[in-house]
Amino acid sequence: MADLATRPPLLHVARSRLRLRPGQTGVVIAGLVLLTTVAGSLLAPLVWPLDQSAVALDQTRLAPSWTHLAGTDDLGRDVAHRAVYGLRVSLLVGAVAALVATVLGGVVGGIAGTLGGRVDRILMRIVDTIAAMPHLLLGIFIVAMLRPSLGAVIASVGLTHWLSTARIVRSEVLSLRNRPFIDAAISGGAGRLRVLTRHLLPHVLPRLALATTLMIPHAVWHETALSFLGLGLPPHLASLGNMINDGQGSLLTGAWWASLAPGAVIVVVTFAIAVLAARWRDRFDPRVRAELHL
Amino acid sequence: MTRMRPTVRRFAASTAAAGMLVLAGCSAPATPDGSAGGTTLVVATSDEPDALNPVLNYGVDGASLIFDGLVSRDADNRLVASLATALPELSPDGRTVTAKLRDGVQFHDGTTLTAPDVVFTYQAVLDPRVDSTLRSDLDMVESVTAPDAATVVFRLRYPYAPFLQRLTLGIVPARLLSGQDINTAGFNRKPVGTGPYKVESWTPGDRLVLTANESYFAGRPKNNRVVVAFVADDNVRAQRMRAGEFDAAELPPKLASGFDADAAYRVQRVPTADYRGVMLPTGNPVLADPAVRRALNLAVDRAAMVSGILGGAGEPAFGPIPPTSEFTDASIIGKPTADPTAAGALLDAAGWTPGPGGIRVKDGRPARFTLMYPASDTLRKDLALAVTADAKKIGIGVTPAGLTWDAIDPRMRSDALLMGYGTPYDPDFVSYKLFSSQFAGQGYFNPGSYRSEVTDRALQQGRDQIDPNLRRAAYARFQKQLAADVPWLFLTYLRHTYVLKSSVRGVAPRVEAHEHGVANSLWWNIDTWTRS
Amino acid sequence: MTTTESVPAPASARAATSRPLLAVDGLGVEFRLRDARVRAVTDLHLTVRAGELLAVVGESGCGKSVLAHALLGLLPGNATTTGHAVLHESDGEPVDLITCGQRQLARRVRGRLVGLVPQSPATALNPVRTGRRLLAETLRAHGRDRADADQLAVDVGLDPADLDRYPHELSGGMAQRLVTALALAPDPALLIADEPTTGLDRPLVDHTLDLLRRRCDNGAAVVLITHDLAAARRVADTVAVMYASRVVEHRDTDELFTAPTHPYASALLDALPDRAFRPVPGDPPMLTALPPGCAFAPRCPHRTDTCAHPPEPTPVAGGGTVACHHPIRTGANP
Amino acid sequence: MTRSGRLAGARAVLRRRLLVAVPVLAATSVGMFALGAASPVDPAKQYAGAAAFTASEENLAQLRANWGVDDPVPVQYLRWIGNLVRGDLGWSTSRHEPVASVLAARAGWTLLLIGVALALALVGSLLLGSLAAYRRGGLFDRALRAGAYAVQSMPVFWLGLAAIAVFALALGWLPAGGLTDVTATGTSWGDVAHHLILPVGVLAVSQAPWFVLFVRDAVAESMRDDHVLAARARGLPGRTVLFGHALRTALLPFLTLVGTHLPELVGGAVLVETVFSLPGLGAVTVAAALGSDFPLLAAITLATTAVVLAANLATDLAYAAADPRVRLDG
Repeated sequence: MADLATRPPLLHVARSRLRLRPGQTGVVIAGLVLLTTVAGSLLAPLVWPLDQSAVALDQTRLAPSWTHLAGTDDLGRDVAHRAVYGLRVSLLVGAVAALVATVLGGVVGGIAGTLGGRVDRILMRIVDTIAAMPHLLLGIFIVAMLRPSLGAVIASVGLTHWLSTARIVRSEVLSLRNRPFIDAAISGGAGRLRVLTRHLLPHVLPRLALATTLMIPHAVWHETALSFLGLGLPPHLASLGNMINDGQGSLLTGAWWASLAPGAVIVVVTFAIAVLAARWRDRFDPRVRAELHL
Repeated sequence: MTRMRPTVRRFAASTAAAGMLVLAGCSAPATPDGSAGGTTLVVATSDEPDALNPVLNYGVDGASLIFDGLVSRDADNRLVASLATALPELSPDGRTVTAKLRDGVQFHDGTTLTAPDVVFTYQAVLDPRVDSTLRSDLDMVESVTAPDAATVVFRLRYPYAPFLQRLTLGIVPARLLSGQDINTAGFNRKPVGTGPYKVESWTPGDRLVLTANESYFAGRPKNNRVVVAFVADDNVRAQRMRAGEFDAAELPPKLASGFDADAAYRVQRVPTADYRGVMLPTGNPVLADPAVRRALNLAVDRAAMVSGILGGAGEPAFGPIPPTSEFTDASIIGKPTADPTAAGALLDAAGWTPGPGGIRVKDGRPARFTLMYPASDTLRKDLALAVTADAKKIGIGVTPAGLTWDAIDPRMRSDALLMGYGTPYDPDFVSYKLFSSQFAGQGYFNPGSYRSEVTDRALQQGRDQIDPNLRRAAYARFQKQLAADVPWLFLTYLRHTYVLKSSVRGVAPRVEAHEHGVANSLWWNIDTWTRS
Repeated sequence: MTTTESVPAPASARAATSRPLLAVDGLGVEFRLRDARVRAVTDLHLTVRAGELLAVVGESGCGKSVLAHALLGLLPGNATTTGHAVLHESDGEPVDLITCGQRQLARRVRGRLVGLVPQSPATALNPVRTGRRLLAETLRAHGRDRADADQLAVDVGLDPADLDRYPHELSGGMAQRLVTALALAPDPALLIADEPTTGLDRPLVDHTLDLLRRRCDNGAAVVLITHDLAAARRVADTVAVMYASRVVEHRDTDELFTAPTHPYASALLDALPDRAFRPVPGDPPMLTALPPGCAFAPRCPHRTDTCAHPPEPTPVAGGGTVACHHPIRTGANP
Repeated sequence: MTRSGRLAGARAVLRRRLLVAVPVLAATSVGMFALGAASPVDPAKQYAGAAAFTASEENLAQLRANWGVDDPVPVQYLRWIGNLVRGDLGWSTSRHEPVASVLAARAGWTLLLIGVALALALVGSLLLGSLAAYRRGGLFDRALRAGAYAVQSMPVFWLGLAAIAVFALALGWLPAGGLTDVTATGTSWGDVAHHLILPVGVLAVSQAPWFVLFVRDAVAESMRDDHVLAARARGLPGRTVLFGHALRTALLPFLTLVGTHLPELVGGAVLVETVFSLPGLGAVTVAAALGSDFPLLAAITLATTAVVLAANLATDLAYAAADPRVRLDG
């Protein structure tokens, strides 16, 4: 039993995921779409380099064609090309920000869960209160105080998105604390820090990895919203939010395509992640299994 | 009403006018609403003032609709008397200015304007406790006094040629403001002036509603109400213009051009003194080399910027004094298109040789610099990118950086910045502070620390001399020196673009300044506008 | 299954003469799970006559409750049903409960024709409604006066004042009586009572059983699903023993209790405290992995190679059926 | 439990929540002020605004002295929080008017937008979610779920742009922005309603997926609850079973979800107001952020937090009122 308990759950997850059944075509498509878009945008500098500050003032606002699959924008830049890089920029910012949030949430949740008692209560009250602050408003406040920049956007996402991670880690640590092998370690004379790093961390890490991954789309959204408001990345950078913001002006002059491609990229990637996450939840949600009333 | 066909509207208007005649003959004046002279005009702008108080920078160049200055400007931007009976006289030593006030001018609340009101207004600007940023513009004023109720005397510290141009500042009633904290006074939201319109209401972020001042000293406005709609978003403004909500709206050139083909609208592209350029700081090791600055000046394609970014609504710029000004010097005007060959030759001669990645190198230093632009300004972003692309063609690497003003602030000594300025009224106004070594490194005035004795002398002469011919000569020297030193890379003069309904009559565009909004826009004379 | 007509129902002494009310014919229920199929009811044949009290007995997990839900069309979406269960209403068309569709079931059948006393009353009551509101709602839905609620409460042995309490304020026994009252409110022709005596003390068990018996004596039919053999013996006319989704023996109560023919029925009786008090050896099979032949074979002392084939229900002398290759002969085991 | 007893319990919960919320809010305000103080932004320049370009150094120094921005940070904090407690929210440097009057002029419109959109999203999602759950796995259920996931993937500002492109520009049915017809002399409710259709619709649609999916799952699950099956077995009409029993019990956790989802809704409102140029808090928030207007931003953030906390408390109390099982001991 102890053996089973110490095995990281992610392994089970991975093993059972590989078996595919007919009803899972949607999942397969979503996975493939996600894989190609993400890999494509990450590898883009190798195959399709982009000069972020290039303009072509003689090719402005061309409708989609075979040379410009998604048309060109107000400054004659290829929308499809920039959308690929927009996703890349947004994903990188999202990933770093999600990592920051995870570390922050992990530390707070870990401290709350390990120390327990009053510290736990106070920390969780703070988490509850910050959860009541509208993410976007708090994010805007942080960006405004740090001045809009790449670092500010990452800080803005990181400082607003760590709450769920803190809660996950705390509850995980709390449940682990009651397991016999932790008791054994403590009675064996191991220090608190040692127990935390040697025994608790390996258990919590898989959950953290999953939480970080699922946070990336949220981080991308946050970045996109800030950029759209003109509070995010420098506006000449091809990020998805900047592109939609730029495209807003083109909409009225008839160049609807300028905001279509970046928006579609967000929708497709988020949708794919949502499909995967929903299936994931269905798989591991005990409620679904309880459907059989015998 | 707004969607009514012209013929129907004309019919309705003429019937109403006929009715008016009959009524006017036999009874007291009827309600003017709906009558021929009683239209409501709606104009839209993105720039909402912070406070409607001339002391706090509202409409300081006149044409503020609510206030009048001692003088104002006509359609050709020539000074004419306004609250003063005639253009004030400058004393022979150039240090005393006396203005006689017009008789019986009333504020909107019915009180009479007297000289102490004028004195109060100027003293409020000069009062250090008042957060007025105009103070530095009136630096030369030593004292303002009112020897009698109809006379105002300005005493200057030093002779200042264009001082009369500073007398456009709107006059506020002393009675309503004395003894108050002007910074936070309720007056700033609901002001009282002498101008053609009274403030009926102001909903911040939405609209300012003005009603005609029946007893305006220069004659009652030809319309009854003016609504200034504040619509920050260009696209929404264009959409609402299209929906017929506005009689006139300022729009970015590209959006305005969408109305060109429609006979129901008229697009006005108004010449301005509003220029955009790149400030090249001498504190940057690459930009300190005059050869690099001159090469950039040759390499930028101003014609492409005008057509590609401004949609044709602009002119190439080569100096800070607009072509419309009598002080402009034609000899500095260069080729509107790029000349990368000449630029390359300049760089070669100066020892900037092609290096790795297509970027030139001199003494191991790559030709790279950062070009900052205010992130919220799309036009400046576009221009910055165009400069970046042009510079790349001659082997100069530019890194654009979109920042907020307070992030730009500490970096202006060493990083290039896309700036915009310009006023058509007098060449001294902006240029003196922008290019005089006195102001080197002082805030936004001469952030690049440009220093040239020739320029300094020319600017000082332009300010000291009263004789227009001597001034013209001084400013010619000034412009030539700038063209040789290239402390700024002048790119374009904008044309402010407005869309009007074709039915609007009485519009008289005049050369506009960088700053324009409720005041000092195309509707500077809206009190004479009518609808056909 | 072609044997339907040939299988005689046990001739109950008490209800022998009345007409059949419900005829279940080859009923099968199967659940699709993500990685398995579960056969909860297999090839089930039963008849219930008006005035008859049929007890369905078996260990938990043998498919008793699924049978109840299947007859009311309340199975979840992943269930598939086969076969028929025809209800002969005294004045109206016969309805096939399995094939008639949700609309018919909702309009005609549930409550009015077939009532259900659900298992585990604690969860079967809407937590945010008082008993009175639930009763009133049910009475109204069936065109009865809401004032009848008090009488119904008295009938099931509940103090009418307790109707104003919320479910979480009721004891287990009170909740049990409330759900019984709710099922009786529409006065159904057939009442299915799923473990109605769980959690009740002895006098209340007797009270409830008497109540059910009285309904039968007044001409209604009752299917009592229970694992309480003593209760079944006390009130039932006939008893159906279920094992691993099948009815293995269906006979007159007295005959079954005196001479069980199926080895499982016999073993169940032996487990009674007033008999050998010997539990059935071994564990019941998982419904996901039923053996191809007789499901009881692995636990059966009489099994042979033929038990690898599924046994068909066959008539027993004296009425009723048994599904066994090696039934225990009457008198062979005195 | 008696009604008066429950009321007393509610009062106790209220007191305990306030005892916790006030110090935590105070701590949050310290954090926000520290961030503001550490910010490299010069408030004097913020105050001068565009005029800072032509203002001299002494000019700015005077502005600094006028606003006391050179005092030590704790002094400034105490002054700020003291004023806050006394109801003086400070002076907005980006709007050049008291923060309180900015909030007073604009909060109403934002609340209206959020309130109507929330009501719409709730009613719509309860209806659609329940229907989907009733015919679980059916065509409607599948279409609704796919639609919900798709809408969930669309950034609200993109949805807003699409709505403008279709309904305002292509079809010309509805205004693209603003709150009232500009020539209108007053605020006519019909006019406002006409202008709010698109923004409210977009906000409601963008927020609805969470609610729809939750209701659908909760009701679907609740349809399998013993007591709902029992209600069906009693022969109650489908509508009664769905809305009176299945939805009723699924609603209870839904209340909590609405409470926790409010911050999300506020963020959505900021974006929608920006897209449709509504004169609510969203537009000033963005302008304040661009102008690093600390007093206004801090006030808006703290005020919305307080409102959300209050709303959470209200939903918890509503939960307790709706569910007789919940005891209000905190």
